Amino acid sequence: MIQYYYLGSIALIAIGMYIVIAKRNLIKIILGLDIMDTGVNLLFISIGYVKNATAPIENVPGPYVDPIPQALVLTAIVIGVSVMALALSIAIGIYKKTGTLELDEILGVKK
Amino acid sequence: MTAVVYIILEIIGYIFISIGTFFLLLASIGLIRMPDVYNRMQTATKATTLGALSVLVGIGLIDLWWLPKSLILAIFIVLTAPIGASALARASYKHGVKLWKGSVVDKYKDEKEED
Amino acid sequence: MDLFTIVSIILIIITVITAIIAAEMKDLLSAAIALGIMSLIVSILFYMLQAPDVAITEAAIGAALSMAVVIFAIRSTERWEK
Amino acid sequence: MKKALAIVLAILIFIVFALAFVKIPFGEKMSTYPHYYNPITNQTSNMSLPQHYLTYGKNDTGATNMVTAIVVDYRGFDTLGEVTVLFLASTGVGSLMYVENKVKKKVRRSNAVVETGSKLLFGFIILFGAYIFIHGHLTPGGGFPGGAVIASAFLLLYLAYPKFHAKHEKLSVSESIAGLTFVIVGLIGLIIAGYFLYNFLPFGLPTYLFSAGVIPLIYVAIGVKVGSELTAIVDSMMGVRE
Repeated sequence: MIQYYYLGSIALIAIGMYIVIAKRNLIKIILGLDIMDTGVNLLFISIGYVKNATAPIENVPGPYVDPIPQALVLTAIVIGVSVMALALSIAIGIYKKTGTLELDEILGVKK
Repeated sequence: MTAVVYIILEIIGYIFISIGTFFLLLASIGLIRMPDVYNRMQTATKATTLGALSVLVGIGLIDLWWLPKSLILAIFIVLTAPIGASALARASYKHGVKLWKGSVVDKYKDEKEED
Repeated sequence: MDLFTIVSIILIIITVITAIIAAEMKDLLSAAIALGIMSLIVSILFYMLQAPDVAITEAAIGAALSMAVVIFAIRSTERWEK
Repeated sequence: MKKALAIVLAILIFIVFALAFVKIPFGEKMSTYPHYYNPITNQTSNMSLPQHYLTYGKNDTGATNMVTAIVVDYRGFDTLGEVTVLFLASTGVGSLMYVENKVKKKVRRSNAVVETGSKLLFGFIILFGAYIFIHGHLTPGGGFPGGAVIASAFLLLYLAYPKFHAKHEKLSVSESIAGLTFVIVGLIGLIIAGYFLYNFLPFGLPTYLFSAGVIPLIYVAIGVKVGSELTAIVDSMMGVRE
């Protein structure tokens, strides 16, 4: 039986993949990459969850959840936004050169 | 003696929470009933601010350990809600959202002509 | 079915719906706002999965900074997807 | 046609991932995880890696928050690399968005309520960010969320005052000092004990502010670094005014 958290995060990854494949707008593609990023983060955190456990802060006793995925995702989110800003500034540079954001017009593909 | 004081505080706290919930209910009704953007925004900030403040004070009175934290939260709601609402209303006015036809006062109009 | 399961299923469904809205909107500004809502709900999910550190980070970055960066980019390019 | 193909591909990916995740348990106890193998001593521990961290972490690092212990102490070198990636991204955005003569267009002043309110709130938000990264080893939070909160305070100023500009020179000074602090603390550990980022300060009592050795020092450095880099990114993206 597959768990609902895994299903949700895999759905996010698939939606991001769909945007990257089907859409031809640069900013939309970058938004799709961000959705995929969020999906992967959610997948990691949900793998590390333990039932009836508390956050890994040792003020309170009891079983804790797995701290390693949290430590990985904590840095991944900050890296994600800075890389997205870099990609967006590249898209702005392309817009300044060509005057459009559509990939087909930039590459000169005939419809 | 102290037990009686705690019980009275708890009752007052629940009264505050019910008042707050009532105002939140009014706010959500107004969000549906009001005719245009600006009136809706007014219900969504004014009534919601009052409701959230009463709920926070009520929680603080029921459990006194939470009183300082809930008062800090209340101060921040009072500080932030009007800022956001005024910025949104101004942006929608500059963007050309029409007033409701029954509106009487339009003070932004004069300022806009000065710009 | 306990409360945790029900609330998580509802929040996950809202997350997926906002992601689909962000995918299908022709208006890039609306897509960015849908993305911000998705980030906020995902931060609630992180909090429910007992990861408060990650929840704080996601709420501060996903809902504020990332949306601001996208909106600045849309402002200096164009708003509508063809 | 292309859209239908993309939908089919996305559904295919969904099915493959879902099949791959059928066997992976959700919410299981950590005792079911594979056990931790130490390649240096060539021994298999009697507990899994997260259990090892949770059991010995408090004695090894002195931090109360285990996520902080892993980010700054066990995987501190990894974090140095990630901060470097952040620095590179910030530099890239700055160099791509550089405009020589910034167009001085008449910008519309914002609302009086917004200006006064943001002036009032700015200090509080900076204070909250500093609180988050100073208490990183005790409570949820740390350098990365604290830096993001500080950057969002600057974002509020940008929205309230359209002419406001953070000085890039000052941002780069604070960012470089924070990065140098990180590397120098690591190098001192290398000199004293023979490996990078050795925790050379006394641990103190757990759950006190001055505890956990060098972890608060490094996390404050990370907070200042992330805050100034994200502010620089926001400033560069804002910089184009046409």
